[in-house]
Amino acid sequence: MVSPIYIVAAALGVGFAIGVLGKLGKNFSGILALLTIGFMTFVSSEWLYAFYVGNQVPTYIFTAGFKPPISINLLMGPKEAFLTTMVNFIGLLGGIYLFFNFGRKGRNAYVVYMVFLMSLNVVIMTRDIFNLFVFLEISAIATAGLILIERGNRAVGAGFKYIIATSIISSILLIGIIFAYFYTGTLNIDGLVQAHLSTTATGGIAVFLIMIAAVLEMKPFPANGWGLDVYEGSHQGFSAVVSVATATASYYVLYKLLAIAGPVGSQWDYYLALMGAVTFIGSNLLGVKQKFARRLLAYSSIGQLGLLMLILGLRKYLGDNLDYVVLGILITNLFAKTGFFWLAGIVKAKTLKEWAIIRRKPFFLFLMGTFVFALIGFPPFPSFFAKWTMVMNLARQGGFGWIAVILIGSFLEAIYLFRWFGYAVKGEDTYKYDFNIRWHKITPIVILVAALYYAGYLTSQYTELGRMIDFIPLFFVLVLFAIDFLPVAVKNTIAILGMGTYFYFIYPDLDNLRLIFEVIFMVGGILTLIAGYAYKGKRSGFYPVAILMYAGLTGIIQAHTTLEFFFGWELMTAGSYFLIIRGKRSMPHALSYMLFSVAGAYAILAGFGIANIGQAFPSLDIMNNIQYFPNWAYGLLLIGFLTKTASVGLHIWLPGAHGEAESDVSPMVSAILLKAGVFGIVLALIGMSKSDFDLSALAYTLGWIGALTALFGNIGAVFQEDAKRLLAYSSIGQLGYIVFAFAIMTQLGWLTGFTYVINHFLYKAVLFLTVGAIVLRVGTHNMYEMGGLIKKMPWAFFAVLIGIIALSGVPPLSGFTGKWLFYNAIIEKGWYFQGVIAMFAGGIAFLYLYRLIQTIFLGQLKDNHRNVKEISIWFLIPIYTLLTGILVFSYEPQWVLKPLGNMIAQYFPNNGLHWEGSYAYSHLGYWTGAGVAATVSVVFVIAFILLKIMTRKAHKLEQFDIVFSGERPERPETTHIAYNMYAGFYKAVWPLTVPLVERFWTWMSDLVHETAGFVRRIYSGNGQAYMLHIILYIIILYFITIGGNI
Amino acid sequence: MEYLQLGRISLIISFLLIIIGFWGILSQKNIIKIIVSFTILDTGINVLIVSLGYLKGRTAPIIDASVSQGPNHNVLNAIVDPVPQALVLTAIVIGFGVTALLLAYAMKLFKAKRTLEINQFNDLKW
Amino acid sequence: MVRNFLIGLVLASIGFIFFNLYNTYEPKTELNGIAAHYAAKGAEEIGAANIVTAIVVTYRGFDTMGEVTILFLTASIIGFFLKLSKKDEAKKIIHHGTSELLITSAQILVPIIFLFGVYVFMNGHLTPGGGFQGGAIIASGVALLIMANPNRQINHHAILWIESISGVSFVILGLLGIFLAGGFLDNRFLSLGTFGDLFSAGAIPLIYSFIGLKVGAEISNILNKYQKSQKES
Amino acid sequence: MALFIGVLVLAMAIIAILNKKLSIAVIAAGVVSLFASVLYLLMAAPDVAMTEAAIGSGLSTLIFFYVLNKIKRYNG
Repeated sequence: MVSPIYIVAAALGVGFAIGVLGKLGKNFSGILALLTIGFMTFVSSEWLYAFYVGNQVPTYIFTAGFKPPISINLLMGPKEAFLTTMVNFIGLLGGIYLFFNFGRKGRNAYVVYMVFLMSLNVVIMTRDIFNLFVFLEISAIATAGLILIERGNRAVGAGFKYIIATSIISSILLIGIIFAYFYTGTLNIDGLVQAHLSTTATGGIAVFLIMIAAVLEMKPFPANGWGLDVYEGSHQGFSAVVSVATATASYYVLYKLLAIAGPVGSQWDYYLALMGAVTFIGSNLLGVKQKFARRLLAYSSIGQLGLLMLILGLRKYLGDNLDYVVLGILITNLFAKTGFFWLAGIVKAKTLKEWAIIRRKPFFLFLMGTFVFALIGFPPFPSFFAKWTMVMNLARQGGFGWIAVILIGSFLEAIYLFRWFGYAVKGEDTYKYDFNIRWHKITPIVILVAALYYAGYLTSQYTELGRMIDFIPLFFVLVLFAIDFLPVAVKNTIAILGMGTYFYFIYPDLDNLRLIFEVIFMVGGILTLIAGYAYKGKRSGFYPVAILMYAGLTGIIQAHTTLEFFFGWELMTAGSYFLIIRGKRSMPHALSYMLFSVAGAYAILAGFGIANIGQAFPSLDIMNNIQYFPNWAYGLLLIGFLTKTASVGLHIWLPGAHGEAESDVSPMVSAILLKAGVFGIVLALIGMSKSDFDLSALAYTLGWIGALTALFGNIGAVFQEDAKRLLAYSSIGQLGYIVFAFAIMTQLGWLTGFTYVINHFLYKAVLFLTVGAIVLRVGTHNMYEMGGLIKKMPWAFFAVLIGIIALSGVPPLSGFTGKWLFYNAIIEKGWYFQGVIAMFAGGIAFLYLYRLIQTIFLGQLKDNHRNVKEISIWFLIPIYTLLTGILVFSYEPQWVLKPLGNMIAQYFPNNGLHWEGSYAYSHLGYWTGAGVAATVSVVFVIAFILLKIMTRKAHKLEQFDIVFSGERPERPETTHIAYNMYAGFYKAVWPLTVPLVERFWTWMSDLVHETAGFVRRIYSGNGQAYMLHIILYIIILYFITIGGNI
Repeated sequence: MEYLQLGRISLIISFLLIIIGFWGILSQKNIIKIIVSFTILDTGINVLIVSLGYLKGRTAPIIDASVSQGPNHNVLNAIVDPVPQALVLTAIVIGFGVTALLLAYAMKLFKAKRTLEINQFNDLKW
Repeated sequence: MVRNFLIGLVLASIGFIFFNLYNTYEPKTELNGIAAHYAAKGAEEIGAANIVTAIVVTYRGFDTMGEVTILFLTASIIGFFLKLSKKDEAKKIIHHGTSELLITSAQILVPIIFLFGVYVFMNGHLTPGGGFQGGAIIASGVALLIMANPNRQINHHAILWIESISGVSFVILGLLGIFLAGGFLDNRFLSLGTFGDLFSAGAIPLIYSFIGLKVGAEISNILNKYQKSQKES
Repeated sequence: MALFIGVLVLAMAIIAILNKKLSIAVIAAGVVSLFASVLYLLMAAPDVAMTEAAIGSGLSTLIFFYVLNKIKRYNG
């Protein structure tokens, strides 16, 4: 082992020597400096490895040959080894990234950079408080110098503000140190800890001054204008290093000094948590209003610092897991934030909107996506596991308020990061300038991304639960990324084969409940993928994200533990987000989808946290046995799942997201994806049915939510001109029925629910596939721009016809099965009022379903559609396969319903259906699928024949066989019968359709933006004002913590 | 006359110097004046450190004949606390470094905008 | 107005904090903690009469290394801050004739000042003063030189070499402490000698000399940079 | 003695802050350092006194004047 003192000796020795050696050339100095940083990295990582292997004990390094407190000593323990390795590693990559930027400033810049990194190492390792002060000063001075590798006045201003602010902070620290020395006679941190300074009144002030200085180094909101300016104003390559390496060191300083303030659970813990929370929420809130990329990164960095401070303050709750949580957050921030800053340095786009240029080079988009998802805490990145562990521990210890704080702050961060990412993926790219790739700049970023994925895998292996997570589907996703250059047919085949094989291997292990959903997810997925053959070219990026969604879906099915479930849930969210944003005008809808999903996921996370209280092992079965706050736990879980099923109030993302998606994506995200929410609701309701607590109020509320969703969804669908949006609203309504049915919590209710689940999957897939295929042919979503397509697309017509019959619930198709069961269940349960609403909603469904046939297929063929062909065969194959499913389910429902009933009987043994052959009996009556179908078919055939006979003499009209009045309307489409078809009806029901909900969410969003816009005015840009903030912060905190009690 | 002890007086002086330093930092608009205020703040802190290490009636921490061989003297009772003095040496040098850097910044700032008013340098805000 | 009131409030609050500190202040009557150890054992362990020097060079030598680093950093940073263009470099500073008196006295005084500086840091372990003071004195000499003739080219290379070699030697002496004695910057790898001699206290005179040279070179360097920056227009 | 120096130091510090003329402010700050070093001597800290006198009041003030001179040159 190389003693860490050689880090110092090497950096200084080489640094001093470069003064003379530097005459050999600038690049020589640079390479020498890089080699030295490499040596530093080697030393620290060697220690880290020794600790990792496990045969190393923490080692003190004594200087001057005396034991502390006589002399200064350094400590190399596992934490120090990890942090120094990270600092040096980032520093090394940063050195490569900035190599030529430094070069322009002459050889001194290399030396300053090297010494800067060395000082951070010492700051991390030292156990002497004055030594800490000295090396903090070194790092501050070096930073103030390196800020100026960026040209321009902004950097100079930022550097000046930085140095005056840090001077004030270090003055405060110095006063604290000298008083601490005065009272204890030692400068050694361990000695100060033992002296219990804060127990005495006077020592309390010294501790206060030391702690507040350490806190101010963490740039707490709102005394952090200077920090923001540094991140924004200096060269992005260097901002990254300051943002992560300095921040890491500052965190550790706070960690070390917190021991002086008192043991775990002392007052200072609480203050830290409070300041961290204010910073975390405050800076993320202000980030929401930010338009400029660099400044936004600055806000995000400071938010992360606040989070670290908050976590440290919550160490009482986290116990032994503190280090794990910090490690997860820190390592994500280290890699992702650094990479993001460096990416910003390459792309050079100023505003967020200008980042649209990044997708000219898709690989860069991949990098950015990785960073965004890592920062927000999506799997498989370390922050995901850290956040999970944190919430679980907080919930177990009763820190519910802190959970809320952390989740709200994270949500605010998600808002701006996803908005930014949305601009990058889909924003208008009308900018003239481009960005160029230089290898020495891109290589460090790629290394960081690789490290990020690997760190994610490694972090997961460190939790007992994470080790169970199946990474095979994710690996498959990565493979698909790697082969993205292949043509679409090849990738489609590989994707289908992959899913099929996976399904083949896992389905024997599933119980019936899971099998139903797994079949919907995987078989449905394969069927919709078949439609992909209709696409030409490469379809870049489609397959990895589609498979990512399916990986998540199968993940939630296969989950045995809550963590696995949540892991799958988040993967599915990420994948579906990417699928949705692929649509042409999807950017805002994808954003709102993502935000609702993230909020929903946080609700689920909190729900799992509460469910986990008092449990020995967090398997998924704990949902059946929630012991504390069951209403909260189930309520939060249900809210989370309801965001995915787009229940009323949480539905506003759905119409746009589904409507604007690509033709074969709409069925994926509608027919298939929505069922994930249903699966969650089913799991929660199973738990509620088994609970010892009385949870009927929750179920009752859920029932109402379902009924209202059915009503509002269907009313919304009526007034759509866009065929796909119509179907999307219809999905909201149908999901409302499903939620309602499950909320009934009886065997019949659940049978209804499952019938609807299967039905909705079948007909919504058929309808979306068909409409999507038609849209591909005619090039518009608007129904009034279609018409008369029946002749051109008879196969499509038949599919839509069957689909809407099944959907509307009229005999003879399976929709009727559902309706019959539904009314039985409602009557049995006695929820008449809700039942009436649902029935009314069912009536409304006819209004819009009729239009699908009437407007698209009947009427006049449009001029420009004269040459359209039948929809693609690749769409027809899955459509007709699904149609077969509908017919089978309609004529032989008992094939499915009987086993379903048996399965549900596990949970609700009473009052099920009673089967005799194909006759089903409830206590209200009986019904037979085949019988009804046969009867109706006979009636239909008779009616059809009669009609044919009666209209024998009908005269066939050609398309232009009409009389023009000689007037030409301004907007011809307004004369179309389908245009604004239900205008009259609208007058009657508008209060129900006025998007009150949307108005509410708009109001919320405006509120957030305006608050942010108002608060951020404190950052006036005046360095003096920033100093005033710092001093005011100190004073206010003094009065809070110590006040007059002296 | 306990309140007129050297240690107490210089403690008060140091506190007042620090407060004057903060006053200048917060109230002066001119960057040079702000830097001057910083040097006063630094001086105040240095005086504070030394006065905390002062023990009444003792000599400098240099062990010469008068200290070690004095009549009933042992070194422990003869010299003032040497540690704060060592710390102040470091603090002074650090202060000098920071001042030099601040002044270099002041020159850069002046070159950028031909003014030394601190409120003119607010390109970065919000 | 609001601003002034706020500042007044802030200052009053700082005053209040200090008042609390003052109120609880009890002057020390005894050396405690590490100070007691240094006073009692310092001379014997380190061999330096000046306890402050013993602390600065050995006990807390690591801090001192940081201190030297700070000066070094400042000089380096100012180096690339105030870098002149080639054109400006060639310019002369217009000055209104330095008086003969100053030039002459500089010529006489500077060598004496240098000698004094060397004396101060060589005797740091015996008398007040040491590397920093000596270095500052040497730098003052350089300042006097520059002032006497603003256009005088100080031998930049000499400064560079002194700076570099003394810095590296300082680090090497520190490392010798690891190999030959108890740890980094331990002065006891040379004999402690007779207490009170010039060549005593182990490596302290050596280390302090290098520190003095280094500090003198760094500060001269900084002054030189500032002087040169006057050329720029 | 200490009291006298203390009053002088504070008076100089206030002059340094209040005086409009930059050169006077800088000199006053230098004098503050100088008196402080006398104070150090009184408090039995000759090492500190030497350092403060050489660096704090000497070299710092010199650098201040370089900058002031530069600024005057621009303005003049």
